[in-house]
Amino acid sequence: MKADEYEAVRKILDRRPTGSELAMYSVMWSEHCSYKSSKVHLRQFGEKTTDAMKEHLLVGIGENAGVVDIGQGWAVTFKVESHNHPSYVEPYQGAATGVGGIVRDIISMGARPVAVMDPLRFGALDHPDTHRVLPGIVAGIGGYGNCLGLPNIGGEVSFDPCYQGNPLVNALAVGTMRHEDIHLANARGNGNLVVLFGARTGGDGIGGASILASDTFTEGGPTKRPAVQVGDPFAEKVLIECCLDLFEANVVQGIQDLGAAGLSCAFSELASNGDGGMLVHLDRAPLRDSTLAPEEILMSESQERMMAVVTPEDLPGFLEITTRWDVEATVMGEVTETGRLIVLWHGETIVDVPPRSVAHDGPVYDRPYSRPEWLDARQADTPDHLPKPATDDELAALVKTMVATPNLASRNWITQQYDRYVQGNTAQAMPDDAGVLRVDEESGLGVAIATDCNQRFAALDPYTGAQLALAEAYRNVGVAGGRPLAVTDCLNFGSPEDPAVMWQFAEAVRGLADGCQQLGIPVTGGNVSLYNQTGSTAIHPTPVVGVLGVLDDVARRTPSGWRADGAQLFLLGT
Amino acid sequence: MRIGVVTFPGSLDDRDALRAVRIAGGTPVPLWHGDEDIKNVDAVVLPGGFSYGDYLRCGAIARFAPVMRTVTKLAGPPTQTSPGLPVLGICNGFQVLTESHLLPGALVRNEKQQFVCRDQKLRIERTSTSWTNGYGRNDEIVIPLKNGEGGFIADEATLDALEGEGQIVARYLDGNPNGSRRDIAGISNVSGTVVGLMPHPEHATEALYGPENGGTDGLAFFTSALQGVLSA
Amino acid sequence: MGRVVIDVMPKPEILDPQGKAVVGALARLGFAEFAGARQGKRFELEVEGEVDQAVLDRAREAAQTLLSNPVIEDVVAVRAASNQE
Amino acid sequence: MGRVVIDVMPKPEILDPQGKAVVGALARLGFAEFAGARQGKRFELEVEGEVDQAVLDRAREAAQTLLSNPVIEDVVAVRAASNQE
Ligand SMILES: Nc1ncnc2c1ncn2[C@@H]1O[C@H](COP(=O)(O)OP(=O)(O)O)[C@@H](O)[C@H]1O
Repeated sequence: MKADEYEAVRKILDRRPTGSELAMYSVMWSEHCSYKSSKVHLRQFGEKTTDAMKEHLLVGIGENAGVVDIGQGWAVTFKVESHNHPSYVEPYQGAATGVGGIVRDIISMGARPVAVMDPLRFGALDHPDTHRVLPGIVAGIGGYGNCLGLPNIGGEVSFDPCYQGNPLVNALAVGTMRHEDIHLANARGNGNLVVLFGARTGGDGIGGASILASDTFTEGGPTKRPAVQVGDPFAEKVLIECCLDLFEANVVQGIQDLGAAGLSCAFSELASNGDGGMLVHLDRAPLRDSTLAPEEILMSESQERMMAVVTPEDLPGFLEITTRWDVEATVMGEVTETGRLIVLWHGETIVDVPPRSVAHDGPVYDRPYSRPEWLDARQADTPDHLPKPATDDELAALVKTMVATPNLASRNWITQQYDRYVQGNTAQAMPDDAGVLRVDEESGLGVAIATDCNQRFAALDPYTGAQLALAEAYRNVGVAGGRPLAVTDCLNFGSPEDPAVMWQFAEAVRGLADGCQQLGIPVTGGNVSLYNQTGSTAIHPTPVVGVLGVLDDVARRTPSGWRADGAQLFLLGT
Repeated sequence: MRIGVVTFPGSLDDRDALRAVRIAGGTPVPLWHGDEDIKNVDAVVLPGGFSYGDYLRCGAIARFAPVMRTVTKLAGPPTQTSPGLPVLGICNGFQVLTESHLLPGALVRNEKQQFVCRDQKLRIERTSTSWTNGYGRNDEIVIPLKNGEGGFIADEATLDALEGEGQIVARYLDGNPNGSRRDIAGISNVSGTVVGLMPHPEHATEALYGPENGGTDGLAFFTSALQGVLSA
Repeated sequence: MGRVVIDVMPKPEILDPQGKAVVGALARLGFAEFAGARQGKRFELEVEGEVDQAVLDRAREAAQTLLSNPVIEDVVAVRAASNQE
Repeated sequence: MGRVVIDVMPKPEILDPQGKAVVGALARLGFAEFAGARQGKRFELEVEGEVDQAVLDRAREAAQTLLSNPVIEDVVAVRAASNQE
């Protein structure tokens, strides 16, 4: 935490923050959780969304994931998120827990997760670092997603040296629900109970918030903290089924997944989205490691946990369901009207803050940005000077060369490690342009989803590049037979402290927001991943865009490729 | 005909198997791993998935579930009064059956050490089972295969016995996907009531949602069970 | 608190695809001197108090019923963990 | 012919879902006295000739580069197999 941020905390509290308060503010005000560098630009997604564009929007930006009305009483939620850095450190587990995290966002909306997709970027295929990370990342996405029973219906793989040392692992999840099943992350109703359920809390993911490493924890000297998190997909699968039973029994008032910033995030977001007060006993949290200090418990990012707000009358019913699924559940405290988030540790108050100040009123930076001078040279470097094939043989040779390049070759080695059949609703997956899923078995109502981004276009011109990504995903949904309805995006960029990168970011957001306005479909949620760079070299701007469309009957979807001999080929467009 | 489908914690294809039973014209009955009561069903499907995460060995923990006590008892060798409960174990269900010793051998990690999902061609070699009597002998079908630990192994004597007794129900064609001994995709007990199969017939019961060139090739596993007879 | 170590290995006569993969990978990394490899499992179980014969007997029972599959695996050791472990 | 045994265990501070599943299953089977369990790997590598220090050094190298993932696992033993093993 920076000095001025610390001062801001002091001002909010009008005193010195406690160690636990400092822990909460520092993780919640991190770039990852507070979007402090990107917020000023992301606002355009809301501002440029007209009422007409909101027609199908049931839940917009600001919740765990957006929700779209697809008709007949059905709703779909979808969102893409990054897990880039953890996947570089430990490819298998990093990618696996990336899938786990985005799936919990989908559950927390009240939906049954029904599919995943995985846009990936790697360095050059023949680079040793790619050999280290690629197999593990693919195995991790497959290992976790397959074990959850989620068909993998698409994604992207692209190789470019700019990703050496910075592979991108973006994971998209989709869920379906009836309109009345939509749940939100808020803690309402004085006296309602705050229940933590799922896996036990361990020391995972604490290293991220380094401020605390030195001073606060010296006495008693806890112990080694894990460098990486290991996912437990079985625990998550059980958690999914358990949550669906809880929703069906109607015993959940509000619900939040635990992801980045763990309990700090869940407490403060639930409280600030609700009536504004909460009192919890942190010492009640079931631990995997009994040496954890309260600060660590607040910051732990242990996977496979959820938090629900439950009325006292519903608690027995709630616990009956968690017991049936063998899921541990603990009443941590209750919703209050005090307007304060109060955390007790063995009876002693260790946190007493206005929850909004933690969850929503973090710092906002309007970082300087400017168009980099080198861009002119890059744009001037057109392909015109490259030799063109002059003869048929040269053309044939060129085609052969091209189909064998990593960026065009078959993705089968990867996609055959993913289950695309589970759940029995996949009408289209790899290698089609868009994944197509049946949502309603009776009517055949379904959705098509595509994710796209050509980072080389974005590197040449981030504004147009972002629009091209949107247009490509939109077309891919369209050609599959879907009517595009909504957009999610994962904005992968270098350091926001570099004005050139910040300019790329600003331009890409502006391009995407303008493009959405022209196409008339809203951004419903997404994720920003910054600091993807090695030394001073940033990755190409990589605004991955996912578009979701609806098909009234998936039987009428259009696969890619031709099926019958003698078909005629038409080229449409310009 | 009432066909039960067991849900273990970590089962994935349970809902698909229930759907396949319904499409075949049977009455699907969900069964719960924690109940010994199997609700008077006429046959049981142990579905695919990762029961208990498959962390120890695939199917090893599920084998001890209360529901398996009943299934193991009823599916055991035929007696004067009962021909034995028909049981189909698909993928993880096959693993549960070998762990329960209702079928011989075991399933181990794929030779290439990777999960594999693909449309798999099979030859149906035994049709005198509760689950394959609707196929013709040596019928070739395409159904999805998706497993990480699908390599069937047993010692040579057991493999020879399986061949000798005609207990090999299906073999892989056009390439062995997982290193299974003798290309074995599925086996049965001697009487043909209990069948274990690595690939997934329940994912090839509706034209739009199965393999591109297979369509509904898997449906006959479920219609076979409804016949309730073993045509030799 | 005591700890029991249980070692489970694939039976020698059973093909061990993981072991095979390990040999292949070792050879590619230049460890060609290891001509054969087998991969099994090692469990550590914790008990309150000391690891006496009764505990070891129970652990052996657990090893044989749950922790190994006798069709393809052998329980090769059930023993108290030594202090260094 | 000699044999080297290599034991690899998940680091104590790392979540071990396998061990968790094993404890749960043990408890359901009535082995409640085993309150904790961790599941690791045991490798046996074969070499021509004797297992001397040089072989053990190479085996340790293999253990650390290929047979374990140092981010989440520890190599807890590298030793010559005893005769009974
Ligand atoms: N690139 C983006 N485009 C659109 N919405 C975004 C983007 N990044 C973040 N958001 C939205 O901002 C909101 C705040 O994100 P939040 O849910 O706190 O993130 P996380 O799920 O990573 O904790 C979410 O609704 C999210 O969908």
